Amino acid sequence: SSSDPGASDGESTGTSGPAAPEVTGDLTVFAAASLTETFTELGENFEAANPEVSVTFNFAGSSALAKQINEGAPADVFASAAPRNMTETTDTGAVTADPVTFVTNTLEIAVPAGNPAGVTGLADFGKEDLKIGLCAEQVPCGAASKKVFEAAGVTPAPDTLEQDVKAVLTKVSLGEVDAALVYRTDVKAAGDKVEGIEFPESADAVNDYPIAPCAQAPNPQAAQAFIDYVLSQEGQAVLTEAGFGTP
Amino acid sequence: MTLRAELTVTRRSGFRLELDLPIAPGQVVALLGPNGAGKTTALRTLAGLLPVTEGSISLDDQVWDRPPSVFVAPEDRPVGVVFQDYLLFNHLSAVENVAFGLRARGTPRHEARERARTWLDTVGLREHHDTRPRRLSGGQAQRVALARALATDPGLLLLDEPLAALDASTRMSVRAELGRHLAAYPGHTLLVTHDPLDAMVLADTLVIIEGGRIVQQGPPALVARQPRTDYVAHLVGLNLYRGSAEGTVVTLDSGTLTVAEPVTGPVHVAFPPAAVSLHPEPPHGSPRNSWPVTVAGIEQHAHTVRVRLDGAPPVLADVTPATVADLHLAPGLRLCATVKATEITTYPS
Amino acid sequence: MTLRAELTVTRRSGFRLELDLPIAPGQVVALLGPNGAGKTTALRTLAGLLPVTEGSISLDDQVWDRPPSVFVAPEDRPVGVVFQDYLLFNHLSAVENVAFGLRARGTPRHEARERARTWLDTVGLREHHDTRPRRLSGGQAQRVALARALATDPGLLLLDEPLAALDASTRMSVRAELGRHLAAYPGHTLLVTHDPLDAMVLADTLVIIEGGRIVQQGPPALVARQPRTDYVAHLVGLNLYRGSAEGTVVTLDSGTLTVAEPVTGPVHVAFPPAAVSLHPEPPHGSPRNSWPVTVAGIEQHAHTVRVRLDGAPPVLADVTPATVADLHLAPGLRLCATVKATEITTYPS
Amino acid sequence: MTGRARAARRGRLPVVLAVPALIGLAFLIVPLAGLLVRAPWTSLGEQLFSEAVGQALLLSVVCASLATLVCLVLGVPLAWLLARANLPGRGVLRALVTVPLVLPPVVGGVALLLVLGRRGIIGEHLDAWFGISLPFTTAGVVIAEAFVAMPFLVISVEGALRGADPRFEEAAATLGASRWYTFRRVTLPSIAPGLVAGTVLCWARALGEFGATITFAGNFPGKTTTMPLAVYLALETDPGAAIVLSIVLLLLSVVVLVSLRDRWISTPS
Amino acid sequence: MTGRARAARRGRLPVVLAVPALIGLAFLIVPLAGLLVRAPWTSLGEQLFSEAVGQALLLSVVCASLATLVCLVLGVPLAWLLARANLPGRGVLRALVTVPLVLPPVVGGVALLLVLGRRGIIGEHLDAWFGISLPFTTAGVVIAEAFVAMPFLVISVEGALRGADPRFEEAAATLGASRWYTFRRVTLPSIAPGLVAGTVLCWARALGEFGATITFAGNFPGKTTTMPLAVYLALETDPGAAIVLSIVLLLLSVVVLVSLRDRWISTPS
Ligand SMILES: Nc1ncnc2c1ncn2[C@@H]1O[C@H](COP(=O)(O)OP(=O)(O)OP(=O)(O)O)[C@@H](O)[C@H]1O
Ligand SMILES: Nc1ncnc2c1ncn2[C@@H]1O[C@H](COP(=O)(O)OP(=O)(O)OP(=O)(O)O)[C@@H](O)[C@H]1O
Ligand SMILES: [Mg+2]
Ligand SMILES: [Mg+2]
Repeated sequence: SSSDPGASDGESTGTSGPAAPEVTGDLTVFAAASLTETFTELGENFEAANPEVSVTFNFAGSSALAKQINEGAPADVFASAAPRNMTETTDTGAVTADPVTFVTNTLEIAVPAGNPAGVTGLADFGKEDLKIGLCAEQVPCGAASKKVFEAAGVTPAPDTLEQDVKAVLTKVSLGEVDAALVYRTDVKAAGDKVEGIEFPESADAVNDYPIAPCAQAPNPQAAQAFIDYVLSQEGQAVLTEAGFGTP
Repeated sequence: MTLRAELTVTRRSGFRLELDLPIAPGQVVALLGPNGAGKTTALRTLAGLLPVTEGSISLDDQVWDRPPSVFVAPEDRPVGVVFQDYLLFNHLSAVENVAFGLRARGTPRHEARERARTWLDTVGLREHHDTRPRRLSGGQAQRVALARALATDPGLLLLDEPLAALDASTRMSVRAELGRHLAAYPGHTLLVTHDPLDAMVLADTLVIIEGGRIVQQGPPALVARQPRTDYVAHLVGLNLYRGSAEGTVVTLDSGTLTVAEPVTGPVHVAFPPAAVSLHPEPPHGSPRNSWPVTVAGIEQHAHTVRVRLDGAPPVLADVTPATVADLHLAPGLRLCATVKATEITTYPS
Repeated sequence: MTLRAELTVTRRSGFRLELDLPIAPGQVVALLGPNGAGKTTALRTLAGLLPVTEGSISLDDQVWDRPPSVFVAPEDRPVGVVFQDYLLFNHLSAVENVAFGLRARGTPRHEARERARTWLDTVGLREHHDTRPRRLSGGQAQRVALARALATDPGLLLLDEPLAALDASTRMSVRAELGRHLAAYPGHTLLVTHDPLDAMVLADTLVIIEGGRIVQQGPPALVARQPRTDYVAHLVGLNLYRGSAEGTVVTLDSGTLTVAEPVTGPVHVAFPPAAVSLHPEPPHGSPRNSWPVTVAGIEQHAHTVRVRLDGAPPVLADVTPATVADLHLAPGLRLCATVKATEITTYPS
Repeated sequence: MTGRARAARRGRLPVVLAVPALIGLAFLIVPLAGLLVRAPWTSLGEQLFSEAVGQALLLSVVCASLATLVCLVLGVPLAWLLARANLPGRGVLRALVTVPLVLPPVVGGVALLLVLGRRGIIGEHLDAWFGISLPFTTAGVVIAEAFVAMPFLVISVEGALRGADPRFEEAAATLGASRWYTFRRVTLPSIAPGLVAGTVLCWARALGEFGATITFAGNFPGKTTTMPLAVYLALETDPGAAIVLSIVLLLLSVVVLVSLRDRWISTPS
Repeated sequence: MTGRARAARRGRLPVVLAVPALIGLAFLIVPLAGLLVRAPWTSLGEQLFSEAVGQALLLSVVCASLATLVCLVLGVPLAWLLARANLPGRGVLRALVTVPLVLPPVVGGVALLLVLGRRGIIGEHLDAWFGISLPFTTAGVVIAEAFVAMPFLVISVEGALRGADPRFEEAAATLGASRWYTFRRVTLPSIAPGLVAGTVLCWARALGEFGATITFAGNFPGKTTTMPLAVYLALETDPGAAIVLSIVLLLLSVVVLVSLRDRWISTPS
């Protein structure tokens, strides 16, 4: 169980990282909702480093963002929580550059504080008498869950297949389910209401977060500069702090 | 089982009604008065749709309304109301409207409809049993409203101009029907009307209100004999008798009258004081009725003089002041009264 | 500018109205008939609220309704309607109700209200300008409805029992006011009423319908003289004259009459045929009016006989068959007709 | 021109009303047309006849109808209470009843969990005493939908009640009808159009409910996966399929509404 | 006992109505109470007075009110058309108008994008000819909210119109009032309670709108981030804060509804 709240936030005040000359104007970043906290911080840091730039975020579900970009939304950067949504945009040509994976995320078992059902590992997910929450297969965490269960040879008996991780997490934190599979980052964000249990099979299902500039980005220089910043050491530090893995 | 209403009602418009009205069981009280006098207000108060401001309403020892603490809800008062604007239920057919009160009081469906049908037949709507109120003519709708109020056999009947929309001949027959019903009816009745004939024929007592206050009350004959105001004199000018008819001859308690329309059995006969001619000598001519009378009293009203005459039957006559001078009318004078048969209205009682 | 209506309307209930009705400008036609005869249906058709099934309605050369192609919407017909159930706008005050038609036709707000106020004063509602209809008594509401219909000065006035809810004295004064207005009014008027007096006083032509069909029509005097059915005879039994009054004496076109109520100027006088007594010799007594007449015709109705009499003025008398035998009534017979002054109703015309 | 057509001419529309009405109509219908145009019609067949879709459709209709029933049973009396009874603080009550409309449905679901969940204020006892657990059950779906949809019914029925003429209820009272009899036989029939409108709103809202349902009842095929949930999941993987599913849902509701409403509603003549 | 209290006794409730009414009330209000009880009140202050929250609140109220205005202008005539005009296929039209209720809001947002987006059927031309682009603007928020909320207004106003007595409109016509004048001066005032109910539903629905807004207008703080979007984001990071934000939204709507409705609604006497 590795849920020790580091309690240390944006300590990375190391400004003026890479010499990104002459980045000015407005920068619009479409980012997955799960990046809300980290990207907000990255944005502030980026603005501090480039006083001429003003960063605006549009946080929403990756699939909604992909649709918006495909319909001609004025985005500069698209940071998706799953490669599939990124592919939607590259398929239509709304994103032409090759996407780069900037972070990864792995699964963890989440149990309510105190672990009332005494869950210890993936095997418990097969127990009928426990309330089990999983993500639906259609969403990335569900697809990843499927992989780890296959790897572990466990047939889960879920009571619900949620449409996003947050919905699962809500149920864990309210004690409605005894165990769920969610991302490490989510366990971290949920604070002391939820405990995380790591398990070895999680390595079999690593979720990549791709990022790319948009084809019709109004401000391509700033877009590239921002992507560079995210990929820079400083940017990665913020992301790892929140529980993300490095690619 | 007397209904007593001694009450004051104040409306937000500033209108104030003061009423002191006892109604004995079986009694029919007619409430008369000009528009806006407070007749409908009085009815609503008795029905429980408007709480009294002061005073009380009680039926025998059961108090219906006495501020500040007692109030019996309308549905718990045994009343039947004909509203001035009918308020028929638009989504129910005529029969269902009439059966409503019976059904609400627990009569089985079939029986309620049977009785409702009988009532509709009584008021002459045999062909409109299943018609919705919106598809009825004004007069038809009013008769449904009347049937609805009567069908539950309520202890207190409140009728707000129940015959106003009827045509002359329907009105005659419905009035007779209503009269028959009320005569056999043990409950209390309050009848609002603008038609003096309705009032005189149907009621035992007249109550005349103006501006929210009672200006006169009493039995029709007494009020007609001694009207306190010109308004009342004008309103209740009617000679009314009960008698027993045999062809065109009606035998009264004292005297007989010849009428135009042949009838048989107990009847009401009525004619206005203006229809009575007075002659020093019995004249020859068309009037079928002619009998000796003695002047008992003379009262001057706006432009006419009302003469009270004793005789068989006693009678009221309205004449002009010129006639008074011409015939030297004075109490004690003996005259001959004539009334044309065609002037006399008769209806079965 | 004659209004012509030759139409058939069929209602879903199976009721069928056939009407052939011309109304000349300035003419007032009274539509009479029993409940459910189709009076309201006729009015609604003329107002454009009910399309005709066959036939047409036209004002002069302007066609209002002729299936299958022509239909002028109600708002484009210059009509003014008093509905049997008033249909006042509940969210507007009395003044706003009356001003509604003027405002809708573009009269400036201030002027519209001014005229509405005048109209309300005319119908005796000076104190109720700002009252909402729900807070008016039945008779007050009806007068607002009348004022509302008259205020727009429409080319075709359609009045559905406009005086039915009024008390006797208000009715008298409103009727007189309405009569004055209609006399000076260049438009067409159709008046539905159950009161023969209203009809005879206000109308130039009577149209009597029964069961959706016209049973008789013509000028009041003519219809009264030669009623085709007992119903009509009963309905329009009224002697009606115009004349000029001076105190209690009214000078007619031929002859004079004495009335009870002193008036001055042009008046209507009316009394029922039943009020006329016939005598072989002039009798002495209370009747103030007595004049020689000659029998012109005799008609038997249900239980009475209507006698047409020539004289100054000519007059109708209802007598019993017994009188006919008694007086040996036959055309050409000379008699003396008497009418009591108190039997005669007068109203300014 | 027939009689009907002439009557229609009588009803010819004033431009100042017809123009915004038509714009409004276009505003609501054109986006639907857009969906229809862009839908991947080729994959329609297989989407439409898959067992999962049938299951979700059935569950949607059943749950929405049950939720509407619950709303009618509880909501109509509540509307009556708000419109007719002389309660103190009625304005605040009315506003509180409106509030679940404003609540983001997901938060509504959380609120339901807080109260009826396994550890919820009431749910705890339900679980301990009766062994009843509502989340993750079809009953939970009905409850979530009812919670979200009921305000629509209450507010529109209350509006209809306010607009109804209370004098007919008075007339019923003078005929000896109890409040309850009057309510059934006079009040309800006289507000029929408003009641139908409220019921339609309620049913449609329940049918489209997503956030509170997934939060409170979860998503398990055949048990709690209603059409909107299926649509959301499809949106993640195959937006085209999601559109097709939405269209199926739309068609279903159009069919139900057209067939039911014309039976219930007869224009007053 | 005062006159008022006596009148209240007249209005005493039949149990068979009062019991379900109270259950219904509890059903709607207890979950809200649950939210209140479990909300992390300690962090309330800082949440409440942050600039972002203020911005989102203001934007929510402004957009919801504008959307309601749009709905009134377009929806009331549309309701009138559906209720009064003799259109062929009116039943189908009515059902079509109801449909956006059933559409999952996100799909509604997609539909709006398909039509009004920069590449949309109409949006393309708007962009090319006038340089107008609606998505991702505050105007877009208003449009998305109006699209989702309008059916509520239309259906409930239509219900009210159906319930209104058309004879008053006839009376107005005989007084020479055009259809439009009649509509303004007679029809609308006579359905006031239904109109208010529809407006409240519409405003509340617009205020709580989330799915269509985030899809069509995006989530740009100060421009398109309304309270429900803020709540959604807060759910991602701090569920407690999300609840607090929801409560703020609720309080706001209660305050607005209580203050407005009591001014607009006077019980008919
Ligand atoms: N709901 C009300 N609120 C306030 N005042 C009212 C209300 N209804 C009637 N009034 C007023 O009270 C007075 C009496 O009205 P009421 O209806 O009792 O008269 P009415 O005698 O029935 O007259 P009518 O013969 O015209 O029916 C009138 O002046 C009227 O304006
Ligand atoms: N909306 C309607 N639909 C179908 N039939 C109707 C409708 N209104 C009235 N009728 C029927 O048409 C006939 C004529 O009704 P109408 O209202 O014209 O009578 P009326 O002469 O005005 O009678 P009243 O003196 O009672 O007002 C009646 O038999 C009535 O039942
Ligand atoms: Mg009255
Ligand atoms: Mg009529």
